Amino acid sequence: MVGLVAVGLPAALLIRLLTVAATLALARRARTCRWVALVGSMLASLLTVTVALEVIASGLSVEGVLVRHAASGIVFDYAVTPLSAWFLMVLGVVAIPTALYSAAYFSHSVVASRIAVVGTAFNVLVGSLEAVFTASGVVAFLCAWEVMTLATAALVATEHQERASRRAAYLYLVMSHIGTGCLVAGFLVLAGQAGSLSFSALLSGHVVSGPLRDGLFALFFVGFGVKAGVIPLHVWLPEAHPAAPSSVSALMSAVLITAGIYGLYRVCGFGLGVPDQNWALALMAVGMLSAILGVLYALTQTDLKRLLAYSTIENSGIIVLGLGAAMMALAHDQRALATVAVAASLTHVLNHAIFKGLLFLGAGSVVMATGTRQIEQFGGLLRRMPWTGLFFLIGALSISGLPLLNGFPGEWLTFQALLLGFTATPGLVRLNFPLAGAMLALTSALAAACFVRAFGISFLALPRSPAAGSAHESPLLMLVPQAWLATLCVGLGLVPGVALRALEGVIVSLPGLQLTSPMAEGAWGMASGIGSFDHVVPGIFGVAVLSALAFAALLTVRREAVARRVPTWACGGDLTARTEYTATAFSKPLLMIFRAVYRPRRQVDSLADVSPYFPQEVRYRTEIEPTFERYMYAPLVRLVLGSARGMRVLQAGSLHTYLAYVLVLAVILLIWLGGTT
Amino acid sequence: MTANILIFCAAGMLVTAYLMVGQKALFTTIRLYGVQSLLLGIVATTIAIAESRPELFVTAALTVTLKAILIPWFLMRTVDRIGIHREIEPFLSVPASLLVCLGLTVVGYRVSTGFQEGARGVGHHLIGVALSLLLIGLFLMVTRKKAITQILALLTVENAVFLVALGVTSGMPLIVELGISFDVILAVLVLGVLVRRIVGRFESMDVSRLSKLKG
Amino acid sequence: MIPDAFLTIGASLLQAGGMLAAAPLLRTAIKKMKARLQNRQGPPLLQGYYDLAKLIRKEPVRSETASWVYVAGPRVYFAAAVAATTLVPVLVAVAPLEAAGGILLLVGTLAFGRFALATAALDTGSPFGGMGASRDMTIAALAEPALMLGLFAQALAAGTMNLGVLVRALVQQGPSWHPSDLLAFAGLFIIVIAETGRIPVDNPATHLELTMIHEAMVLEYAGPDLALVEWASAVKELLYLTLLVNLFMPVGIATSVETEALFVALMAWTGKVFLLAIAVTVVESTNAKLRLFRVPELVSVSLGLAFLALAIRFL
Amino acid sequence: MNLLLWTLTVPLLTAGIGGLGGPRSFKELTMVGGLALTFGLCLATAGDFLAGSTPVAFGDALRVDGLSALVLVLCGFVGLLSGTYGVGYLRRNERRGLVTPRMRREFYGLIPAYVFAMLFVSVSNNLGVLWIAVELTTLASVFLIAFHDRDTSLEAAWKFLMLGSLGLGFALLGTVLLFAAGQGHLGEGLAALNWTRLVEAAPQMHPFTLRLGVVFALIGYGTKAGLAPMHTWKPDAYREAPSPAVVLMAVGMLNGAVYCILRIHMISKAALGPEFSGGLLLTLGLLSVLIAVPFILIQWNLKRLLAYSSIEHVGIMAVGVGLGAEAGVFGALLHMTYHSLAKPVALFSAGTLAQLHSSSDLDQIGGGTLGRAPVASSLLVLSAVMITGSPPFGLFFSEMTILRAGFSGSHVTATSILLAALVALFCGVAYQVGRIVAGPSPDPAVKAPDPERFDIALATTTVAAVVAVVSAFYLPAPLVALIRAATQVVWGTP
Repeated sequence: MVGLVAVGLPAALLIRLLTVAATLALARRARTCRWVALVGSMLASLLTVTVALEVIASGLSVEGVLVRHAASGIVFDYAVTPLSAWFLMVLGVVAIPTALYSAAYFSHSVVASRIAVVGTAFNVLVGSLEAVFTASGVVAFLCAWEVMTLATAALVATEHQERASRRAAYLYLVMSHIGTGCLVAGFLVLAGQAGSLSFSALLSGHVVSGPLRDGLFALFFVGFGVKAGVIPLHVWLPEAHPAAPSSVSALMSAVLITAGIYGLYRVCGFGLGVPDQNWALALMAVGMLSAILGVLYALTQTDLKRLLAYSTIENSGIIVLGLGAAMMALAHDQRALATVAVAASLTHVLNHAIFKGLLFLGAGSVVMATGTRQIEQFGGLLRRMPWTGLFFLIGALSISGLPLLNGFPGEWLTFQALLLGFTATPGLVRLNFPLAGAMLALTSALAAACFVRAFGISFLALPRSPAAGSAHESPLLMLVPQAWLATLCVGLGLVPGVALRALEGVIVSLPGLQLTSPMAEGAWGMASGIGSFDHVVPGIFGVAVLSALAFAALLTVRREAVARRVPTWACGGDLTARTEYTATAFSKPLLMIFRAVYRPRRQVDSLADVSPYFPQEVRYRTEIEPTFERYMYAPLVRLVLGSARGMRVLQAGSLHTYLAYVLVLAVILLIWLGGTT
Repeated sequence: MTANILIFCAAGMLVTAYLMVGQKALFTTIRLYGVQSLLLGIVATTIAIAESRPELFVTAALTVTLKAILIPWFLMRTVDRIGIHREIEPFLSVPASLLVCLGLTVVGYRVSTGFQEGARGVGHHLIGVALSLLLIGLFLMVTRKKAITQILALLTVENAVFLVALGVTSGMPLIVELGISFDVILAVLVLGVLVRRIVGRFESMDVSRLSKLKG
Repeated sequence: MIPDAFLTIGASLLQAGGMLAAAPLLRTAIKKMKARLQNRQGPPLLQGYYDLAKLIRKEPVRSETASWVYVAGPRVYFAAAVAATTLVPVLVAVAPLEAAGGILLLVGTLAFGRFALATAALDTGSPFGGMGASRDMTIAALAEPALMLGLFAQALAAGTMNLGVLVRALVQQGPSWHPSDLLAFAGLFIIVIAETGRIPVDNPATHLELTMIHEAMVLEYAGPDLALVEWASAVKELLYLTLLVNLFMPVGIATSVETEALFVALMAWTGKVFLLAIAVTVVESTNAKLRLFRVPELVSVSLGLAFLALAIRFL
Repeated sequence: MNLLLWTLTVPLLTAGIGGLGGPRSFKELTMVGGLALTFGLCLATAGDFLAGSTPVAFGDALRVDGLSALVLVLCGFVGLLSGTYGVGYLRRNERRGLVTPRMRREFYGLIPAYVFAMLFVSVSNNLGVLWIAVELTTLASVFLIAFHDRDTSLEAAWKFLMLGSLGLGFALLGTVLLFAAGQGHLGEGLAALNWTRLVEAAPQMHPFTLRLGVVFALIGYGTKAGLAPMHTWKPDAYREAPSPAVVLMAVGMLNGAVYCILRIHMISKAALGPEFSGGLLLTLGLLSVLIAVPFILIQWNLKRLLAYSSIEHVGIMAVGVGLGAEAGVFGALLHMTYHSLAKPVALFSAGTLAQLHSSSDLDQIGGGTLGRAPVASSLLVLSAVMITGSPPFGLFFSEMTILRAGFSGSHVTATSILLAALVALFCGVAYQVGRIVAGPSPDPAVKAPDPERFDIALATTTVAAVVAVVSAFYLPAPLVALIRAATQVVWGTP
């Protein structure tokens, strides 16, 4: 076991390399190629997960060297610290089922024809994520980070015939590169100060101080924030995630954003020394903004995958909020409190990965079955795809943060952190915490609304399109992974203590954190960690709910025998898909209430030939304003391209101008030198 | 005595340059260049005699035969072939050009004061003249539209460089001189060929028309 | 240990049963008082029970377009409401299942029930169900933050999120005539009105599709299914009122399980709940129903009150 | 006759034979064979150096130290590449019947001649000889630029020649001044202009004259290297010249020019410390990187795009040298090496696409080439990834080295600007390449480009790509040794 752990990571990466080679070699034989790529990926992931679990269990980091770059003399070494291990585990938990799912999913549509590229990119993506989580040197990290970006971009551009995909891929590349630029600057300045490239020296916490430190924080915050998809750096996310093949979207939404989170933890949270209060404020503010706006935008989406993408922004916001609370606590030297907050956000990292992965896989099945992503085109799918429907429902319940499922523990802990934070921090700053609490409450309630809509409109009642009417359940190979994730959703919801106990080892490994009292009450319960503020044991309550359910069943079971099925009353007419409540209508009230955020524009043209009171046909279209795209990014792009066009005159084709440049340069330099002896 | 000759010749070269700036007829410009090169030759010879440096005689001879005779002849032949004799309106009017050239001369002289006192009591004049000549040549390249004039301007720059060479050093190593002169001929030949091709294609020597490649 | 467990189970069953039993009475009582205020006779006090009994005996009639979700909806809603009752101290300053969790679990559970019912409402394909679900979720979403802040205000005052511990702490402290109590109470009262679908937010009596919210959601239900929904709603309402009275005026609540203490507690609880019921009635009969898009204003008021309660208590 | 002389003679002979005439296959054979032999000789010479001896000829006028060896090997390599690719290139045109006898003569004559000139540059130990050699590269390349005899190619050639000659004039002046600055310390004769001696004498040189000389020399050789603002000839030349020639320009000539600049820098550093010429290089380098940004963002032609990219890269090298730190110099030389390995792939694949669509204008090529020319397009994408300095490829590491040197040193602002420009450049290149590679193919009825054949040219490209990819992590140890030796040469002198 120990031996395996020692070589686990390099071995996994080696397997990936071989897999990639084989995939490319077998490009011509699509079927074999597909299986090789994905089985290889699963094997490698299994290996990394074992390593991760071992490290979490033992609490001892595994270190080693991956490869040396002879020419530049740069060494790529890795270290699986408990924190890395946690993220590594999250990656594995999602990557393995995703790969299995892809084995069936990639045999369809455009992907099949590009299987070699997609398979390669898939492996490279997962591999680079593993490298990102475990790299212990600047160059290795940046290298992995960039490769990750490129692989993702390739996957997003899989269907590059579609303009949307191309646009998404490009937007993603640009945003990521701005981020990476910040990271490079930040890391290299840090390296310059520390005189070393290894994280252990760089992120020891006392390399920089004063304004430089704040500047670096800003750089890193932007750099990692882009990947974490927090507002206002999120613009790429809702474009890119839907564009990619669904199983890849699952991977992106579940794990890719956590790469950003990991960075925020590693550097902003615990790498630059005791956080400054303003940093914490910045994180909390951005977290709240992302959470609330993310869910609000999700609510109005009619494209299922876009909806999920926006909800990813929301959850990323919740995670960042937790980290922000932790940093605030550290800034006031409230170590126990910080511990609670960290536990909250890391728990949510895991749980979000699971249910978001599940939901995206479900969405993938639906999209494959119906050939569209438009919720308005679905309906009645539960009858045709019972299993997918069930799993999606479980995912929906989880993401709404309802008890007995795994969305609850994360939000529960976050609430603990926020409430305790309110009592623990001094001054006006503390008012952030109840504010954040209210925001979080609103967010989770809206999320519930959002997913009632997503599930109800898509899976219930009558099919809204022929495609939905003729949908078929996906193959077993695609159901098994969903089943596995759904099981995890319920399992981690009922026994949150398991994850939390594992997490405690990770937490104590972080500088400045300490557990005053254990947060996991056995496997079943969670406690607020500080005093007896609060604790919860979903299991016990589950029993209560079940018995109440049984009672309800008993009450009504007597008459079930004579139950009648009748047509739904549709105000006298006959019930068609047209009479159903649409997704757009469902979110209309909230759209109106949050007018200020959405700035909706609606346009109703009723085509009437006889009299306006008897319209033949009414067209209704409404769109919400993409605020950030329109007021933040568009002007920027215009500015850049505009000035670029302006520069054209420099190369206007006249030799005389070119010669003039030389003359001017010469004269300037001569005058600069002057005649001083 | 030597000093006077040197300064006189140098000044002469500068004058030819100014005349080139004020000049429009191609033949005259070419002749002016010839004269300029001749003066350069004289400078070389003077130094050769004054400091009894035989290898400078070679330099002088090369300069005179090449730049004062061969190249002008070749260029005139080219002009004849093409049959275009007048420079078209330059980018900058003559008075303006002259003003700019004055400025450039000042710069050249200012810079030349930085050099250590020349060996032969000519002070920094030679270098001042040479640098001004250089800048003026470049300025000519910038403002003139005809291919031939641009070539002449380029050659003026070349002369300026040689003048500097004579002014600050007692000439470069011979073999280098030879190599350089050889290259200069080659360059001029290539230029000539290119000019022919251009004219053959565009029916004009106006290089300002060569501006299709933008951005 | 074992007797402990049995005690817990017994207490839970008792309390759940009691709440179930009492809930319909409250509803009818409010109906009756309303009627009286409008100079009508109103239904007999036991009407609630009659209705339930009748509904449960009816044959279940369900839409043929609906799936199992439609059937599961009311049952989960009911189960959630009933289970929730075990998290709240009613007569004794102990919540039977306070070992299971506190405020957050309570709120979460009620949200679970709502989720189930709203989803089920979308299953018949009838436009009303969708409309109701949409509106119900909307109002709930707005109400939840206010509700939580209100509860947090009390929780932070007592330094615990567990309702049992919380009430005991309050009893121990005795009445603190702190203004924030009043603010929080006012805030929560508004929320209770909203959550229980009372005028001015919703009108339990109407079946006019333009104004229905909760009713629209359950419009398709009949027979036993409807019975469960109605009963659960009633339980929820009672639960909220109990929560209010015990969090803000825990006078007379039993701290031990002697008979007379329990008797006093029962009297006190009934009295307090009755007072609140009167308040609800008065509000219902003196206000007109708000337009849906005015509701946020009302809710934001309560949010403001709750936040203020927190602020003035701790700054 | 020693190895070094052979290294120079072989390409010259090849040029002679190629220029004369004879059957096509024979010419092809001679060119490829000759250039292969040349590359072999380059390797041998470098090997000699690594073995400890310093190959010299003509009384130290030609001398191979670490720097020379590095540049020599790289030039030899691209010489061979462009030779083999050139064969395929001309064959394609022959198939379309675009090739006149003149073209054949020029092509088979000038390509090896060009290679010869570059090698000559890289081994000359003497300022004067160096100048002559550089002039030769100019003259050799002019007709290659004018090769296609279009209006635009004549225009490009004229601009190149004018700017080039002017630059050389400046370079000559610089040479003269350096010589003058060292008068009395250099001795007489040809040897007076040897680096070795100049560097020794540098401390006693007359500072002002030296400064002036350095400035002029830098402007002069900077023109050849394509440093802004003397870069203006580059895009035109790249667009007009046939791709094999462009590769020689973009790698061989660029390396040669950088070589000259480094030599000048050495002298100036020995006399005035690294700040003076370093500052100049830093400024010009940054200017070059910055000037490349807008023109890549709004570029309309694939080969011009690559021209701006090489302006960018020479800028990066200049910055690396200008940072005034050993790490910077090392990074610059590493950058030079990796650039020489990666750029040919880009230019070759771009050239193939251009030939298939008989134009290198982006609009003419249109979108979705992945469908029409999968190999060339994939290679183009790969090379784009490489030349934008993305990992896991070589230029990433060299850029990292340079940036690190910059951020640890006193030039944080400059380095930040460089970094920002690099990000912008990535976006630009990604956009432009994506624009033609991705997307739906245009209706073949509208435009029917030639089908892609896996001919010798494409094979060469593939080989080059493989070399570039492999070398990203496994640069041959001797090459690394050369780079380190070169760094010693440039930096080592106190």
